[in-house]
Amino acid sequence: MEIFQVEHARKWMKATNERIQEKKQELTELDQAIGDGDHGINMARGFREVMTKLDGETYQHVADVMKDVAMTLMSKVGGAAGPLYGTAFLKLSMAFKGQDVDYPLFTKGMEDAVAGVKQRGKSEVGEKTLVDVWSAVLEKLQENDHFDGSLMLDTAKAAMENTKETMATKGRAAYLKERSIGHLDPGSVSSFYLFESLAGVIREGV
Amino acid sequence: MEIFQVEHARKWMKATNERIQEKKQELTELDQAIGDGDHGINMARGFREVMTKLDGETYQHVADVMKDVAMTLMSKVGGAAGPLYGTAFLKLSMAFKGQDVDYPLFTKGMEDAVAGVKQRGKSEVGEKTLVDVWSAVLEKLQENDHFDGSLMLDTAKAAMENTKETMATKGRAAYLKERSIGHLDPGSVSSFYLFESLAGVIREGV
Amino acid sequence: MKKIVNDPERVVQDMIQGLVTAHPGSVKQLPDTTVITRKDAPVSGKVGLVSGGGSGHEPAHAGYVGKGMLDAAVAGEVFTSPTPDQVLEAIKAVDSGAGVLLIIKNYTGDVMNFEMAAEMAEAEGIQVEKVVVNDDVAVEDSSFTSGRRGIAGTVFVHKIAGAMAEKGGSLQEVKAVAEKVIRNVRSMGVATSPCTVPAAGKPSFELADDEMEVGIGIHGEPGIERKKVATADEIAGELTDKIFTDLDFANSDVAVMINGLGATPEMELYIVNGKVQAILADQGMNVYKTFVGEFMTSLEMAGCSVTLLKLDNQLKELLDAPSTAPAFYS
Amino acid sequence: MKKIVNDPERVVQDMIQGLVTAHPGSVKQLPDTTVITRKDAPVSGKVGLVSGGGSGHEPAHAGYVGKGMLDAAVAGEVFTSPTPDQVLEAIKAVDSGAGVLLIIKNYTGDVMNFEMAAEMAEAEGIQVEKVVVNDDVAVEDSSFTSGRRGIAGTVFVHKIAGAMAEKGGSLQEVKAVAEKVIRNVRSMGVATSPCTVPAAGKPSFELADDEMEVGIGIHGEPGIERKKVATADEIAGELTDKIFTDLDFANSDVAVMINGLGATPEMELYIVNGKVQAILADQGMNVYKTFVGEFMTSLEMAGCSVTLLKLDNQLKELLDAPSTAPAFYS
Ligand SMILES: Nc1ncnc2c1ncn2[C@@H]1O[C@H](COP(=O)(O)OP(=O)(O)O)[C@@H](O)[C@H]1O
Ligand SMILES: Nc1ncnc2c1ncn2[C@@H]1O[C@H](COP(=O)(O)OP(=O)(O)O)[C@@H](O)[C@H]1O
Ligand SMILES: [Mg+2]
Ligand SMILES: [Mg+2]
Ligand SMILES: [Mg+2]
Ligand SMILES: [Mg+2]
Repeated sequence: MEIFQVEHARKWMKATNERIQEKKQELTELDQAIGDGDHGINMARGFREVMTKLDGETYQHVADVMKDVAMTLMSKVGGAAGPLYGTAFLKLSMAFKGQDVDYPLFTKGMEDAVAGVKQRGKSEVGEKTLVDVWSAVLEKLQENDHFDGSLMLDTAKAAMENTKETMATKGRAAYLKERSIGHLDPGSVSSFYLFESLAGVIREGV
Repeated sequence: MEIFQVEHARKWMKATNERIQEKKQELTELDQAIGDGDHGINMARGFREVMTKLDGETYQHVADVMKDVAMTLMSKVGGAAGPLYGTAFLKLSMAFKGQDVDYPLFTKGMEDAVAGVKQRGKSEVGEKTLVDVWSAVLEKLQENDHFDGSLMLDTAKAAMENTKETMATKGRAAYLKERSIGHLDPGSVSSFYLFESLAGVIREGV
Repeated sequence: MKKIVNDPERVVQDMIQGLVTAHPGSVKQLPDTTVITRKDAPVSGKVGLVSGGGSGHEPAHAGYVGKGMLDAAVAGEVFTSPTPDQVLEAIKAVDSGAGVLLIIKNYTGDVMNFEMAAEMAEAEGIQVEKVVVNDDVAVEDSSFTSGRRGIAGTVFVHKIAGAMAEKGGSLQEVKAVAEKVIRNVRSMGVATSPCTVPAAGKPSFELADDEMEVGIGIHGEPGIERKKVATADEIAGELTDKIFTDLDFANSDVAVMINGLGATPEMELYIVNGKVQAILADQGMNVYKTFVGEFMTSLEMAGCSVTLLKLDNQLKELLDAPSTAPAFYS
Repeated sequence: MKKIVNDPERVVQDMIQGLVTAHPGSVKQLPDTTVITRKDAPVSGKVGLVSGGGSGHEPAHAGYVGKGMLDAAVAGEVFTSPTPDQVLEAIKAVDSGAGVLLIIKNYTGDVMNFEMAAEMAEAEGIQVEKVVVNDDVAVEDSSFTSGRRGIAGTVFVHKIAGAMAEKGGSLQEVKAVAEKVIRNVRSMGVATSPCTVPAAGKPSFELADDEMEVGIGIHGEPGIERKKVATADEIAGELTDKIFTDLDFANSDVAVMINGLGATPEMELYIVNGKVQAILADQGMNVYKTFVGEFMTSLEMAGCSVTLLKLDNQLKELLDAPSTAPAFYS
């Protein structure tokens, strides 16, 4: 893949939605363990709405897809995940605006997205939140110079799994302090599905 | 036994209290099945108070014992059982007043007691209430001419067991209609313990 | 079932203590009794209103003691009618010479204990009248049985008779309006989980994971029919159907009460209310006022009851009259 | 856990429908939103008060919409903060030009969604201020984390800020008094059973038959410590101890709130209150007013929280001011 196109964006969202619907209960159970048990429900509702939205529209630019994804997630997910995912996609949309999305631009978009999420959530890497997964993926994108699906998948997976061993200091799991150790962070798991889906799109190429 | 004396009355109440305390949970469970699950608790509270009361008093006449039993049950049991048992003992006390309690007087007291309970509860024999046990015991007393512990025990037992097969038309179990069949009436079971205890006192003689 | 209590045998005393200290300005406990009265009882010249029953139905009955509602509430042990001596104390404490009305829920125990108290009070020269509330249409009203039970509709009797007494009605007038409410109020409930009497320590009945008990009483006594749990809409339909079969509400102005039995989230009560309102509108009834919340509970039982009261102008005015009772502010 | 609902995915919509039809004279729903406002919103010249959060805490937050309290409540999905577009609609609906105060409970999601709405509203030229309630002493207040949670104490913020707005306070004045309440209010809770998010269908956590969860949140999130169930007196002692460690209430006038989490019988809340009052009296505090009931619930969770608010003359006056909100009549 050279250019990340509208069709790629659609496939990305479609694959993500399928994964999220399939894993709705798993995400909810993870959130029950160290949060309030709504993460799967929220993400499933949000991505179902994303699909409805995208299916009814035609797009010229990836930026426009990202914008609709952002707005839909923002207004349908709620909780902590809604504004965070919403902000991420809004930043991608703003970075991509009116342009073809080549590797450097995609990476730039991800930089803005991660910065936006960190700012919105007042959070940093290592706090056992989805920032851990997004940051790890970004870092590899910055180190590399071309789309690499397998690398993205492995990176996201490792970062997601790593949240199990850390103690939460942000989000609802933070209230549990030491008791949060030993559980995966639900937002990191949903983010993993997002990047796993993107990795699939990248590997399939155009 | 020729004359039912103060010591007999005390032993009767002591034995009854022991049985009721022992069977508290059984009575409550019976009441849970077709009532509201408080009969054992109420009776246990009432007879515990009866013992406290009697232990602190000296009596000349059986009537005075019966009166204290009546007043204590009336003010400590509550629910349906409180006024019914209270009325029964009050009627016994009134019938016995100032006299030695021989067999005919005891029977007369029981006649008044049963009439009083029926009137208070607006109930008749066959409605699956404690009236069934009291009436059966009374009937045998009327047919006989001397205290007979074994007869009393058998009579009370049969009447109590018979409530299992009847349908309730009074008391809380009446709401269950057909569904009340197949369960013993809790008030009849507590009444059985009362007469079982009395039968024991009679058999032991003075 | 876990309970936040100290001693299962002392829950009523402890509760009364907590209640009186919560509302020290408006209610008081009669020393050495389980009677709660208005702080200013007896109110000179006013008919006294006394209600009560077993505990476990909170906020009933003490929550309805206040200006414009009850003068006294007598608390029995959990689900056990209070004893005559306690009721008598309440009567004596609220009688100002204008007489006392007893509002009794129709249970054998309650009726007997309150009646005995009334007899004693009359023997002491106090004028006493009584009304017996029997709004639960789940149970057939038959002359061969003790008749229908009194449940959440009782709260409307407290409110309306209380308003009548407050505005100076005579004992007969207060009794008459209480009886009018009783003639015009109907209720029915459903439970999805049982409750546990603290001193009993185990649930009053068992329900499978997919069952509900229709026509449930408020004492953990089993209902009249056990069936598969239904949706909120179906439950609203079944309860109102049963009520309409018993009393014709067509074209009436009605007050609605959606009462939670203890453990049901208010969210669910509102969902039931949504459907009840739709049904009433469909049938051309006009909802004058709606009450959603916990009014007559059954410890931590899950479930709800629906109460409908047919209103005329007099009842509307009395329903709207001010009340300062902690559990029925209007 | 059985639920009396129609469709687990539609509980919030159904609830709002039932709520609006229950109180048609005092509140309305903004079309196509989950926002409930005062019927007379925007109130000319008055600062608008908007609160809200996930659903499942009923009567919070819509039950506090009324004269003297909130102008609007925004309902999210169960335990999920509402989205910025919904909050924005609420802000726009209640702004009369005098500005709007957002009362937010301190959860990452709530803070982010309300902040985004505030940014959007400001972009549209509306003056918006916000306060974040964080009364739960169970959770440490650390600058490295998102800080303490907001729980039942929020209701006092609604009440007092609402009274200030009603009597004509400016946006800054209303915000200042809300912040004063936040500085002076502390809470802590305990749960004896979990709750079930309707769409999740299974309990949020599990507790053994003899366990309780101390420092429970109001979203079914686990508490801070699990231990053997204690007596009501011990629980009252532990919760107030933790509160006193966080804020010195010695010699203060205080308002007390004993809040049921959903399934706890009111009887138990009063039992807890009895001990709390005794403890406060022991420590020389003066209880000005007590509230016992369900104010900030967690679906059908069993348990309770204790909230203490230190009062000065201003706060007393505002606490006593009239409110017509269905869940906080005073
Ligand atoms: N301050 C934060 N910064 C970044 N991510 C966060 C923050 N707070 C929470 N999250 C992420 O959000 C996830 C929880 O999302 P969700 O359950 O939808 O929201 P809520 O906690 O409001 O119920 C967490 O697993 C975590 O990854
Ligand atoms: N009307 C009645 N007449 C005679 N006995 C009755 C009547 N109603 C109830 N009982 C008796 O009382 C018993 C129940 O007592 P109890 O459980 O203490 O009272 P409650 O039903 O008020 O909870 C029944 O089992 C029955 O024997
Ligand atoms: Mg969550
Ligand atoms: Mg009983
Ligand atoms: Mg009983
Ligand atoms: Mg949430």
